[in-house]
Amino acid sequence: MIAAILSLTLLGAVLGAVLGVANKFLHVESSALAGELIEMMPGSNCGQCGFPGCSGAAAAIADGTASPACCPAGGKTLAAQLAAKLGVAVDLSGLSGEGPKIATVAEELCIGCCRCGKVCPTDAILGAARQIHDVLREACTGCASCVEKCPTGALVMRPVPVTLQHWVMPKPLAA
Amino acid sequence: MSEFILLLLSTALVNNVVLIKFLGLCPVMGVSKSIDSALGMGMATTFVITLAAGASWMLDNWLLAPLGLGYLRILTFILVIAAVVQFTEMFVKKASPGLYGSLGIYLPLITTNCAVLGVALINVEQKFSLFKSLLYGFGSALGFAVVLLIFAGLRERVALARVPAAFAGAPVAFIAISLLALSFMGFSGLNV
Amino acid sequence: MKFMKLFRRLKGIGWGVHPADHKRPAADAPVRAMPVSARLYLPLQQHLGGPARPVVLVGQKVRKGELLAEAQGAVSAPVHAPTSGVVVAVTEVAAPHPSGLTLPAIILEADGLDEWTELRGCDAPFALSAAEIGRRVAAAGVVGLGGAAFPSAVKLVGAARARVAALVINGGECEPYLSCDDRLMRDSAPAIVDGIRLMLRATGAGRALVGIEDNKPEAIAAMRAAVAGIGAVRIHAVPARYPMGSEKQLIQVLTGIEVPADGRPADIGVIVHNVGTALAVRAAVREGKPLISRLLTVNGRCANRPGNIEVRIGTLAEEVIAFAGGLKGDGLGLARRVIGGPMMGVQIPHWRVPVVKGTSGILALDATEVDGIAGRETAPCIRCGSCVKACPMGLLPLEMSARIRNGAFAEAIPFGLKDCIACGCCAYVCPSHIPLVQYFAHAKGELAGQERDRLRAEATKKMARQRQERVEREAREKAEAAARRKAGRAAAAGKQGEPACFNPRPD
Amino acid sequence: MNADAPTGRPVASPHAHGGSSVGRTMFRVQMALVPATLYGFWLFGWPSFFLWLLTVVSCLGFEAISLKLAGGTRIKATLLDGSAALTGWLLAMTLPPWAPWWVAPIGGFIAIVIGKQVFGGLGQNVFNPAMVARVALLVSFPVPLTQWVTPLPLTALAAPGFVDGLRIFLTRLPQPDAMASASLLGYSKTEMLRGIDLLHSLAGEHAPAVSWIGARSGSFGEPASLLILGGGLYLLARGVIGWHAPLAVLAGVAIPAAIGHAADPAHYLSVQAHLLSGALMLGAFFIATDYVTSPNTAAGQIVFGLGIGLLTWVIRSYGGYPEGVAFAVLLMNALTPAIDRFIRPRALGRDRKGKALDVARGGVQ
Repeated sequence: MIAAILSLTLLGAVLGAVLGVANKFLHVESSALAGELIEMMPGSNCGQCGFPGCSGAAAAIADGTASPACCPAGGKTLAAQLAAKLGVAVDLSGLSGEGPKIATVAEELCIGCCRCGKVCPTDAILGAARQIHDVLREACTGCASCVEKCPTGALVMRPVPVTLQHWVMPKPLAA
Repeated sequence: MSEFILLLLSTALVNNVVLIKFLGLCPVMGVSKSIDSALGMGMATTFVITLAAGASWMLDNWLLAPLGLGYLRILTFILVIAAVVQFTEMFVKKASPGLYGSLGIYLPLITTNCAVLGVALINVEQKFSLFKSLLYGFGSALGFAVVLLIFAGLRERVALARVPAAFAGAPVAFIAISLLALSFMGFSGLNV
Repeated sequence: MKFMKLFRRLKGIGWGVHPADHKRPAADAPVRAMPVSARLYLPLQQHLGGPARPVVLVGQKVRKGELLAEAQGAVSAPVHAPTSGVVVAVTEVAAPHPSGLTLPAIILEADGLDEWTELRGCDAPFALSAAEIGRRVAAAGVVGLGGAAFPSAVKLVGAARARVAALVINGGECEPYLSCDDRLMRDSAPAIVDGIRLMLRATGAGRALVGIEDNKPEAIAAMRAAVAGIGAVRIHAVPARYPMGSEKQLIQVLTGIEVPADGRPADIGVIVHNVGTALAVRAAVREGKPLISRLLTVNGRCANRPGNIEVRIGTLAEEVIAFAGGLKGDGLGLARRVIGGPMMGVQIPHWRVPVVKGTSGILALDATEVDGIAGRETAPCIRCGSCVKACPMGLLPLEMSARIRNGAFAEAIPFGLKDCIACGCCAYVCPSHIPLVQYFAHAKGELAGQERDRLRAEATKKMARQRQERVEREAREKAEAAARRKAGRAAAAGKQGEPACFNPRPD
Repeated sequence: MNADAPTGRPVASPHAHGGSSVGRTMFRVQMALVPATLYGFWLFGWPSFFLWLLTVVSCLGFEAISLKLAGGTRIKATLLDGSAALTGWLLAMTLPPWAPWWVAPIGGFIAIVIGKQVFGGLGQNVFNPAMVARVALLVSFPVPLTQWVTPLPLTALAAPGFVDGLRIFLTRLPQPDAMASASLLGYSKTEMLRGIDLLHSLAGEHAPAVSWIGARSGSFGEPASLLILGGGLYLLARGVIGWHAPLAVLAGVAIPAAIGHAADPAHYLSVQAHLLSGALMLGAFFIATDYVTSPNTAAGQIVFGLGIGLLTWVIRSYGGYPEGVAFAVLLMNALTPAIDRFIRPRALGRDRKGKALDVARGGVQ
């Protein structure tokens, strides 16, 4: 009995000591996953995902409460990158349905009130007071924040037009 | 010398732990989705099994048997195995964070890989010498790693196949490994 | 070592395919020159690189050879008027592209006079400096006429800078059905050789190797006769094996050296030009003539009179076919319209697309020509490895397509997706009729789109950060202004801290 | 749209095709099997014909049922491509010619359903279906699968006629003792286990002869090794198969066999005996060259073939089973994905590891 207790204690102590020493030499700082994810997010803090800004979404994705596909601005590409980073499979079908959209100004409706530009997270809307505004196609993330601010409904989300440069050969029909 | 080679071959191929003894099926099914992680898992398990086989032999012959504590065998073996696995986990985390991530939960679960405990117990049962125990452990682990690697390759290919919905996922993996077991039966009765 | 060499010789060229070439009788028929059409449609981007910028106004009268649009950017080429007439519109026209999308173009209405503008030729072109030759070639809008349409001057100047040792002239014309290069070599060999010598002068290269497939004996004979006595230019008959006319393959066969992946031929001291380009270079330098017409092949089992036709750039394919002799049964049995060759050409949805500088052929193919055996449908891959054997780049087409089918585009890259030259050998030999090239084109497009998205996301991030800085700066300024107001209450009515409206991009 | 038909969906190049098809390939393989099969019919009589027929038919039947269950749309086209029939044909070639009738449907089920359709059908399987069935049958029913008969040519007086053949096939009449025989490999293994070495056993009067084409017992396709070889050469000439895998298989067996036999003829069979016995020729030219389950590169096929040959020799010489081709094929099938992964063709402009060639290596002078 005593031999058993003693030997188990001894064994436990020796193994514990060995592991303790090993831990000293092999210690690794835990990686700041959320931080890396924040770097990957669009950073426009548009809030479409329902989280308070990109860092909130990144934290939620990192601890698994949000899907990597939750960012509409990042689209399919970002979702795939995040999923690869996390090593998880993600259902991209919800995102692949329609192409990205950007805001466009209906010139006949714009009254030049400047309200849209104040909320644009990327300063993609140009225009001075009482002048018809315009959206910079390259800068618009498609967050649609401006649409609800527009008093005349001049801002509409439209699919990005397909050009020869952006055209992709369709996937062959499955055999 | 030829005796040792024979022992190594027979433990690795003829009496393969996974396909003939059906030990350690859990990680074989779990970590065989890609050849890379299978390679890492194979190496980690080889390390653990070999080390655990030696450590448990020492424990059994130098501590438990002299003190008549044979009834503590399973308990102490698990303790030793857990410690080795812990050590391996730390090492992998340090040496290859990518591999650490891809092995995930299966790395600490090597502790409960029945092949590890099984090999340690068989060693005691067979009354092998220390060197033979190590060899037996290494041979078994080699067999485990080889099967894991082959099976990972098969699964990578099956993942690209248009498997009928009813068989997709685990079912087709089990069928594939059963066919692999069938082919390993060709080694049965192998006798030099 | 010697044994290996012998072995390799016995084995021959391992890669590629040997399709039935269908070059004759079109190649043997004499060239026909097509009269100028009533309207010419001149896309601003007929070349690789940036589109040209129009320099004419609607309603402006231009003469043949006058500049319509100037090059824009480092890699670009100008567009010239193929005949005299009036610019009637600058608008969008259908592109020679499977999507059926449009691209900006100038529409020119011919006045029927076809009178040249003033041309600035040169009687002693070999006295010109290399840079001057480059300038003249650039001004003439010469691009690679083999199909890729890369601005030739950019290549010549780059080659001079990289001090290339040899010029490889591509007379391979490995695409089946096409015979325009063959025809050019038969009819204008001395002029081509003159063009080659001008290119040697422009690049500073010591010698030129002309590779011609051995299924064109007449062209080889004509070219050999033309180079007699010119030591720097040598004619090599190369085995007729598709894709012999591909840059990297031709260089390997002629020089025995491989172009490194991700690299350019200039990296190993070679540049490649097409025989047609050599002719265009000669016209540009000696006569000052811009590239306004080209020779192209009309062929295919549906074409009434296959042959080679001299066509002004901007002519609609529809009109070219009508001039050539029309389609059999008025297009009955037509399965596919193709611009270029059958192996790498593009399918077009209708014939109303203009001939551009890179158009080497117009094909009207019936179903048996397209499918090998009519009515074949795609079957599962049987991993026969035919595609692996056929691939001239040494890639694994079957592994790539299996992954792309599952949507894992990036996983296809380690199997060579980025090295794929889309030559079509794999799909040509596939017994399961899998459209491998289409899988690759799809994946390349999707990956390019992802890369664009990534760059865009980065740009967005930068802009968001700039905005945040601006908002903070404005808040700070506002606070400071408020503080100032507080300090000097007397001047309260003075100025406002906030700008009249946002002006986020003062530049 | 104008008069010419609209093209609809965009398609990529090439707009031409070489004209090869799965059906044509399978047909050529079947043609290559015809001489050996006819010879087998002549040698083993009607029962062997019934066995062959039922095996092929059950493979086709199970293929049709599986496709139907899987909701396939191209059932007829798939059946007509000949792959299922070929699987059945190859399986029949490896069975004992007078095997009882139920071997055929069970074998067909294992080959087609478990070996192939479960993985998704044509092109998706990882193991050779015919060899899966062959091994599963051997392991499950060792007795009927190792009962050989002495060849009794159709023209011989004692040969069973059509009706008698059917009766033998269906009811498993007790065979006359004189008919029972052993294959060379089975015989030598049994004798060896009894402690009689090869020098003595092969000299015995019941020893099966080693002959190139002669009438000898064995599986349906075994005696016709030379005809199989001829069929294989036909496939080589037509470019249906490459030389790498078959040659490697034969070398993989012949080299160790030559060394072993030279060192100890009492325990190791001769090269000739190895090459002509079992299903080696069939394995080398028709099984190891199976597109789906073998590596795609020439170098990979050489490794694959050598592996099959070596494993076959090891199992035959040291293992518990007298024949090893089927096991060896399955083992190497399992290794094929790994071989394909580690042996890849070198891309133009890259080294073997896939890194771009160095520009500074020197260019054209």
